[in-house]
Amino acid sequence: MINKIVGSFDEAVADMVDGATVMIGSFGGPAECPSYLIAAVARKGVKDLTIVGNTGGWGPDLLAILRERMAVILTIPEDWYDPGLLVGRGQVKKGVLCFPAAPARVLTPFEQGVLQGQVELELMGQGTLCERMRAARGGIAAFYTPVGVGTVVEEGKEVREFNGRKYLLEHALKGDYSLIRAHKADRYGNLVYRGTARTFNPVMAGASTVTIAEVDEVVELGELDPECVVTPGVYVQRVVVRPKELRPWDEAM
Amino acid sequence: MINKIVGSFDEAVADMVDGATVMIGSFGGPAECPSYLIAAVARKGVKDLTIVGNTGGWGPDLLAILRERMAVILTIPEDWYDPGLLVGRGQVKKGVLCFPAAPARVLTPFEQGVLQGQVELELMGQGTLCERMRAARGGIAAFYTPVGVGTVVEEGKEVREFNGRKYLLEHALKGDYSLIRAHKADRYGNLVYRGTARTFNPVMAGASTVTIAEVDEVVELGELDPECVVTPGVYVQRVVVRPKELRPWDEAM
Amino acid sequence: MPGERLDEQVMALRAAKEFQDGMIINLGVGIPTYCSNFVPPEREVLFHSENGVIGFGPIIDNPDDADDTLINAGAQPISSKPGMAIMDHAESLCIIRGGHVDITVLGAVQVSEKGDLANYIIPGKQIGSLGGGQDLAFCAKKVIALTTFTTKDGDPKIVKECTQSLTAPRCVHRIITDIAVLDVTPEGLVLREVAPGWTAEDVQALTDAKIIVPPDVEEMTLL
Amino acid sequence: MPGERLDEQVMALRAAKEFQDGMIINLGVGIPTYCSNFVPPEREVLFHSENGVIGFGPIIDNPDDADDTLINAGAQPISSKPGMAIMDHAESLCIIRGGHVDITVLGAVQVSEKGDLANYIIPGKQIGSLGGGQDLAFCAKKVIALTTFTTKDGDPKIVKECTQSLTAPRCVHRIITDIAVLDVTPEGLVLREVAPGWTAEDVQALTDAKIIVPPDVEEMTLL
Repeated sequence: MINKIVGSFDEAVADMVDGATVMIGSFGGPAECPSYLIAAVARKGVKDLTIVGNTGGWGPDLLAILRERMAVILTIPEDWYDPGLLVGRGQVKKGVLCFPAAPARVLTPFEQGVLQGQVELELMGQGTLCERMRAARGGIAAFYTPVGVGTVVEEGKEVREFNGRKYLLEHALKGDYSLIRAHKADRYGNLVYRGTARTFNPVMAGASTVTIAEVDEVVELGELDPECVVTPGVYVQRVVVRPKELRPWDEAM
Repeated sequence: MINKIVGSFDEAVADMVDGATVMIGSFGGPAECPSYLIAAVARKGVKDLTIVGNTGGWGPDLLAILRERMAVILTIPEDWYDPGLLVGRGQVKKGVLCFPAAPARVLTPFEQGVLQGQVELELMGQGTLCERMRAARGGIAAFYTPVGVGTVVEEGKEVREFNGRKYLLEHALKGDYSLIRAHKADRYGNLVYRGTARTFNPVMAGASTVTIAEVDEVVELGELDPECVVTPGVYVQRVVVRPKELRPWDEAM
Repeated sequence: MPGERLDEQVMALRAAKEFQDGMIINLGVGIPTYCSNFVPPEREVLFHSENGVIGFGPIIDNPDDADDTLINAGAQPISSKPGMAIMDHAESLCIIRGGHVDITVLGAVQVSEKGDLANYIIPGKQIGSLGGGQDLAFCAKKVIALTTFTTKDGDPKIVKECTQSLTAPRCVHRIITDIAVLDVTPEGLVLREVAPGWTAEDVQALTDAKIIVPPDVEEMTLL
Repeated sequence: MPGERLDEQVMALRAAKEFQDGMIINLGVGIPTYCSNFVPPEREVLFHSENGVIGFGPIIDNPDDADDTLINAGAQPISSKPGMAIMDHAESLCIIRGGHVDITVLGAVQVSEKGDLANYIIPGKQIGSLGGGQDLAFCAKKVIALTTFTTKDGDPKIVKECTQSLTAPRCVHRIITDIAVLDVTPEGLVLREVAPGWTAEDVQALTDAKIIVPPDVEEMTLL
């Protein structure tokens, strides 16, 4: 019998080792962030990770400030643990990111790490990052995109002209783990998302050897409309359900 | 106001000219085939078309035989007009296809055309065809696929090694028209499909300058669940509703 | 004189024994289609069809129950099943090309001792159809060729070198036939099982391909 | 002495006049965000946000009405609207990279007279964020830079050559500022409109970029 539901977040990441490449499906808000999986990686304490995703995260200190400042326009939940938690704890050696720098003069843990020479940055736009992950999921070795020619992104890459326009060769990017956030799952690992919390999550599903989905709810087989399944279970190896009550990141669970 | 609903099939294809590249979203059954759009192209009589899709179709004569033979396992509707209609009428000069040959000793109109030297064939597998169309939709110039190396598909193509495996360079394939079949549409051109009638149809949407959707039904804006829209309207230029009653292909409509 | 040749249903039954719990399986048209009827009951496998569906149920043979919006890659009507998911053709082929299909069972016109597969042109025809079969042959984790050992005319289908145009070179891992099961290995074609009443010599006599016979060849068990 | 500079809301209002009925629009963070408040009422445009939504409604400013599963690329809560569609990030970027966005309005740190855009590193910072902005700058059908003409310190932002690292070379079609509207043309930077009370000479005095002044320069109309 196929049953991808795993009993705990700690169990879900138990086989992660130092040096792993970890895709993290957070965009920039709490709803699309696999917070409890990130917390479990923090607890596990694996080091020298390469993280892949949109941002390097805020980390707990900046999130606390953000929570206060943003309160008038947005309620930020207490259990939003983002990639900055891992960066701040020194677990990350490299980030393949689109949004490493805070859109303000404040410095994120990732920016601090880069400035201190402890963390390496590979910067690219969202289209290229998405396409590189999809290429890994879909068995494409590399592709030519027009985006980045003549900019910092071009460095070290092949430039080639097609129909009079220049393109960069970009390679598939495969991870060891994809940590993603979804709304509902069934035991096959079929997933649906909610609104813009979909974002990078389905793109990372299947782009790593092991894809782990943190979900709000597990439903019976057949409850998900086959027409509306966004990620077929074939791309998902493990599913963990989020706790109903808020839990601190450093508590085993 | 945005309103992509067009009053008739003839109007929908009125600007098609000789020599156009026409993607046709049929897989191999009637439900996924844009039959009335194909009929309208037949009526319009444009010539020297390049058709792109899975099959070159059966054409009316073989479909009549198939309808009779298959009756014990499948009811085939009378108003299934497939790409073979266009091939049989001499409107097609080339096919970019995965399934040009009938899976039996019978010859399709397309096979006959090739054997008589009247029609050119560019053969490739479904993965490569889909990916070439998606590349056109998504602004990718070309990509490397492992499929086809060392076979007839390789001829004339660049072979390149990545991580010890050989890949073929395949180019984006853009059409002038994509004729697709969907279940429901709204006036923005948002589309949903039914079951496996989805197949190539959403892949072709947005891969041509003009995408025309033949649909069962037009619904009010807001009736389609935003989470379940498969093709966002941005990829669709025109929508036409199928007649409730079966209509012969050569009747203006 | 060798034993009887297995019929198509029994060949499919033998192939289905390869399916392990949790596997993603894609069946080619023809004899491979029958495999879905013989999945060992204690195993749950998901069938994938390249036109964009995974986890579907049995093929429907009564047209009154059929819905033309649910068909497999052979255009046969299939049934819905809890846990099924629909996707577009490009995503469906990502599943194949990305190596997410565990086993594909494909028909064959010829298979060489190197594992070359020729199956996209029907013998006697000049034009072939690649469909989704080429993607499967190149990219599935395990490719099983399921075919009679010889043609109806007695010509070998398991051969030293394919004379027909290739679907994919060096792609076949295991060959399941009506008289034997063979593996394609770096050393060559290795005999694993023979049908009841058949010997290694009987099998070798029907092909110019060199068949390696290890000491532990078994009789095909079909239950 | 020139007239007053337009404020951010009025700049956004002017930019929104570019939106034609039926267009797909993507707004960058900062001042461009305000454009959605000024769509001419007789025109229906669809806003696209790279995190995977198209056709959404206004930004929500009351946290009680906000849902964190519906945000724009600037992580601001937005409202649902009939005809809206959700997609994943890869498809959303296909819309951008495939040239399906009619107009993108982006903020700028510098724009050169050749249309080079620098906007991914905040001045004074060493590390920048490309986000989805680079894809938009390279691939939208029309790129509008919406920015004050000078920095708060009075340094020109419309320049002969960018000194900051480029987001995209030669990508900007039109520059809308607090004192003028200019087009990037093969001949160079062409002045199209000036803010009330401003002359072509006033504008030229604030930049080392060469501004071509055709005879038909108009005063910016804001209603």
